[in-house]
Amino acid sequence: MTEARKPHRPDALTWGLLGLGLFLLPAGLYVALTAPPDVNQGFLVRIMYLHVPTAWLGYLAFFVTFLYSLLYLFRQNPKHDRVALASAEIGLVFMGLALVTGMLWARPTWGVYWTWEPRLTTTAILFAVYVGYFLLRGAIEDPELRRKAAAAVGILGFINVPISYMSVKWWRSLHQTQSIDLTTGRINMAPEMFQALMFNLLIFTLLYLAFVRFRGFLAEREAGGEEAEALGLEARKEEA
Amino acid sequence: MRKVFLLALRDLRLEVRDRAGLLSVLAFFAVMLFIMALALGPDEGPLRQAAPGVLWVALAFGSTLLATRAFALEVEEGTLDDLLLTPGSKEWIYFGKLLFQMLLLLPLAALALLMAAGLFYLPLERGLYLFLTLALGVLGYTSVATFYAGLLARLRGREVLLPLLLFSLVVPVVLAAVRATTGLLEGLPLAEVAPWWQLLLVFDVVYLTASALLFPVILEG
Amino acid sequence: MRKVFLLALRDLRLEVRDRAGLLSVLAFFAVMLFIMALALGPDEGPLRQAAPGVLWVALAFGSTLLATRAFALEVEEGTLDDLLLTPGSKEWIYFGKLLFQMLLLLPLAALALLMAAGLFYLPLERGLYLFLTLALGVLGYTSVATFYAGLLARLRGREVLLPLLLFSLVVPVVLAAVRATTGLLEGLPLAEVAPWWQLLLVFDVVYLTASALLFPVILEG
Amino acid sequence: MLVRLEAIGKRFGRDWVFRNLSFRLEKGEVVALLGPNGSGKTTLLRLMAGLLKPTRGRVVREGQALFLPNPPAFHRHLTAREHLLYDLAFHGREGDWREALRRFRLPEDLPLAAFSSGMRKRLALARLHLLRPDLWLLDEPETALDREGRDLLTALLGEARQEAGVVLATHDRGLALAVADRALELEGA
Amino acid sequence: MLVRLEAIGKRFGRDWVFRNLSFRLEKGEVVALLGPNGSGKTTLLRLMAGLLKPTRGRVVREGQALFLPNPPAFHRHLTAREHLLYDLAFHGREGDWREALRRFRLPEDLPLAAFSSGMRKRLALARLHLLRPDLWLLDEPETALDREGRDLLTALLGEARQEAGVVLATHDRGLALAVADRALELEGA
Ligand code: HEM
Ligand SMILES: Nc1ncnc2c1ncn2[C@@H]1O[C@H](COP(=O)(O)OP(=O)(O)OP(=O)(O)O)[C@@H](O)[C@H]1O
Ligand SMILES: Nc1ncnc2c1ncn2[C@@H]1O[C@H](COP(=O)(O)OP(=O)(O)OP(=O)(O)O)[C@@H](O)[C@H]1O
Ligand SMILES: [Mg+2]
Ligand SMILES: [Mg+2]
Repeated sequence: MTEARKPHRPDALTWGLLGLGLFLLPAGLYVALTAPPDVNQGFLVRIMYLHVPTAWLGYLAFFVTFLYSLLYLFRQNPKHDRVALASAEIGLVFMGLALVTGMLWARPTWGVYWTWEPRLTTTAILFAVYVGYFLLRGAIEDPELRRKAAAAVGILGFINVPISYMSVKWWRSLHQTQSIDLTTGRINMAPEMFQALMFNLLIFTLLYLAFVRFRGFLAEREAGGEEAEALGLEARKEEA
Repeated sequence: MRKVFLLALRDLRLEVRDRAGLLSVLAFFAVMLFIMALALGPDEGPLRQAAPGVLWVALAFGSTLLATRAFALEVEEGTLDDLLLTPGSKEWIYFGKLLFQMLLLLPLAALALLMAAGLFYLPLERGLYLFLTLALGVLGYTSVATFYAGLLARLRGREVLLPLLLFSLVVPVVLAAVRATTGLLEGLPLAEVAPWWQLLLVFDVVYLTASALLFPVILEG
Repeated sequence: MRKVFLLALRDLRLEVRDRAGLLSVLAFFAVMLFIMALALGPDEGPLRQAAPGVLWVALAFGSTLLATRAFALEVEEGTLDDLLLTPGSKEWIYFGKLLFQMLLLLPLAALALLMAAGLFYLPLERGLYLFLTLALGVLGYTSVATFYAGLLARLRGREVLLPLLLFSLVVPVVLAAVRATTGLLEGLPLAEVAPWWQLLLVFDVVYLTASALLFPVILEG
Repeated sequence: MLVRLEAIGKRFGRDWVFRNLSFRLEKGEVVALLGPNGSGKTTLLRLMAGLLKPTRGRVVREGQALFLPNPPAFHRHLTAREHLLYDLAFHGREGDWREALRRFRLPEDLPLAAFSSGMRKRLALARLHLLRPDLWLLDEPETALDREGRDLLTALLGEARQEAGVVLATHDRGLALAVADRALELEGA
Repeated sequence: MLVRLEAIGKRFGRDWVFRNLSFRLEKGEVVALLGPNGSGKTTLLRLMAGLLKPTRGRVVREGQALFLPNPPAFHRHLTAREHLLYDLAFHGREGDWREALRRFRLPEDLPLAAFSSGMRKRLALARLHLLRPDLWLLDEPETALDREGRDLLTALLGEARQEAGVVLATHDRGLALAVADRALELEGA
């Protein structure tokens, strides 16, 4: 593998995105906490400003993984694989957050942390797909096969994103149906709430972009390191 | 094309001669349906309600078993290398193995349906539609199962990864199939069941094309 | 005696290193419970009612898998001959394989019980009794399954009827176990559950002695 | 050129089997692969076949390769005839399987599970004879064969040389001397 | 007397491998079993070991027999050390496995799945060396071994002769001449 240039630190854009995201995070929390309470749910609705953006970013991240997995298979460029990997990792974190916040929300509203309900189940499965993605990566030694196999899972597994999203519609469900329905473009939500939600979504998106770039950079260094280790090991043996 | 049929035929022949896999799948169906019927019975209500779930779990496991075997046999005997060294691209291996499984599973599914009907008091008037549902569901399931079994055939931890990876792709199929089956058994009008079939069909098409395209890539690795 | 432990230990080691069997059984439990919960849920009633059946199907299938593997591994690698050529009589092989499976299955059964409790809303106050039932049932099942796996290993699937015959030996054990489990879960007084335990115990003793006596004979064949 | 190894290295875990090996095989050549136990002969053959990936370097192959492992791998429930027929079909070749079975003295209708080790080896040779690959990669092809079997092998290698290239790993230096044009000797660890 | 075959016949399905064969092995003897492919050498060894039953006649055996198949059979997930330790325990024997591994030049801690074919053969020899059975039944023991490995085999057979009896099936007449006291030649079909 030829490595043209090995960046020793993340570039300015990454730092900028990260800075902006972190800077705006308190503002987002402020907006969320001052948003008007819901008619039914009262102040509990504030979990939404965390729950929904993290879930959506999870979706987005997995979509990016899907795209870059496809790209990798067409171009065979390890860089694409690294982006896919980074995005999957961060998607897993966001999806995990959505699950946790959802469970925290479920306890007061439904009385249980978990039930066998399509949205919850499909979301848990979605989470499992990407756990599997990383286990598979861990199980394969040959780097090329590892990347290809991971790409395959990244592509096939993505089907669970639309399923998770649509599950509330397809199966009669306990979970909230979409208030912002991407399939019809309808928005059923108070404007203030909508604005607050969008603001938080923006912040999380910034953070996501920063994290992906950062993680991609780390992965690149790792890949360089693997190569170096192989060579170093050999050099040592040759000395002996 | 010819190679696909030949491979499926050869695998069928091997399976019929060996009998072990076939029999264990059959035994599994029988024991599973029997025990569940016992646990839920003898009242008709709960039996009927549980039937689609039981049927689908049985089918899902049966096909996982067969999918694993489809490649495990090659690995065990060391003949996978021979397949990999055939000239040309490798999709035909995927389709051959898939066809083999469908040819085995469809009769088995029909059998399982009959057994379930007997044990769980299911009405069979709409048997044909039920079988259609089975076929659609089994195809979706098997297309992914074959793909992953091939991907993992040469890996060490395959038995762990297979259920995990497979399961996440397959639960939606199983869910849709269970819903369609339930709808049919409850006597819903076909128009209400049709969306589930559509969904299943979409799954089938997506999984099949994706797997077929990806399979040669991962086999080369 | 020492050989029995050593054989069980060695098989455990192989199983842990390979992970294939262990994890596929675990994955099987998880997937089975999960899908059944999905198919039958989300209401509590049917879930609870189905729980013993599901648990026992999972256990029965899990132990069949392990029992088959216990010998299939030896046959595949060709090491069964080595076992046959050890000095002395051959019961120890049976007991070693049996012990191996019990050592694996008891924790797995406990785990399955916990999973089932979580997913199927089972009360666990009588957990200890439930586990006793599991242990008795699993022992009965495994003693036959081991015997039959040893037999099959030598016969290479030629005698088709035999496994089916032997399978029918196992159904009564599972039935009794399901009844006992249901009783415990429904909160019946222990006195009403006890007969099932007795029955299970009788099965265990009969199957164990019969299998141990017959095993050396079939291995020599 | 049938196969070219460009400075390849192969590592299992942390141990290198070989670090830097270059090799080139032309049509018409028979090369013996020699070396002590564990020196990497089988590994090298699998690399040439494309069944393993090198850790380093590149393997370039032209034409159809076949690898004969030792012992050969077959489906136990098929008969020799069936196996050859499927092989021919999968490779899209035509060939006279009857003649092949006769030449290698094999029974038609016995399931392969009942074959003796030498009969399996003969079947593997019959398979090569029918499929006529461009690159023959043979791992200890002479073992398990009786005297007649060895003669069949030598004759087959002679035929292979006409239109293909052969790499054969062996511990039998007599055989290597008799059939090979040159030898590639791997060092032990 | 270690093993005695009394007019045995063995049939698979409808085909007799041999119809009437008598044989007797005493302690201190090394007998080579020769014959073309499919003549029944492996079958005969398995009969002597008691792993197969004769269709006709009787096999009488005294003492502990061990059969070494070709290729040897091991559990892929154990290391050489572990395998030898379990073998010793199952046979109720004591032995210096370290010395055995050293003598046959085997790595201690590599799982057997990573062994080359010759390393497996060496491990099989190390196992015999440790278990010291009364009756050694070896199926093509010389294959897969390099030159050093063959020397180890010859030396081991010399030691076996001191206190046990050996029957070895082989196609290598050179080896048979070198180590065997007499030969039993089976005819082909
Ligand atoms: C563990 C439990 C939960 C999980 C796994 C979960 C999962 C998700 C996911 C993946 C989304 C994004 C998809 C979409 O926008 O439609 C979402 C959105 C949402 N969830 Fe949850 N959720 C859980 C619990 C809850 C609870 C208890 C509530 C409130 C009663 C809730 C209310 C919402 C709302 C309002 C949305 C936004 C829908 C929209 O406006 O489009 N969730 N949830
Ligand atoms: N399980 C079986 N079923 C049917 N026939 C068998 C079986 N095992 C062996 N045979 C037949 O018995 C004969 C002898 O086989 P065996 O393996 O003993 O030969 P061998 O002398 O060891 O040959 P080789 O030199 O090739 O190893 C063969 O013709 C074979 O087809
Ligand atoms: N899958 C594997 N994992 C780890 N190491 C391996 C693996 N396969 C082979 N090796 C190691 O690579 C080396 C070469 O093995 P290989 O089988 O190529 O040797 P060989 O030259 O064919 O030996 P033999 O003459 O005994 O057949 C050995 O040291 C072996 O331990
Ligand atoms: Mg080798
Ligand atoms: Mg033989």
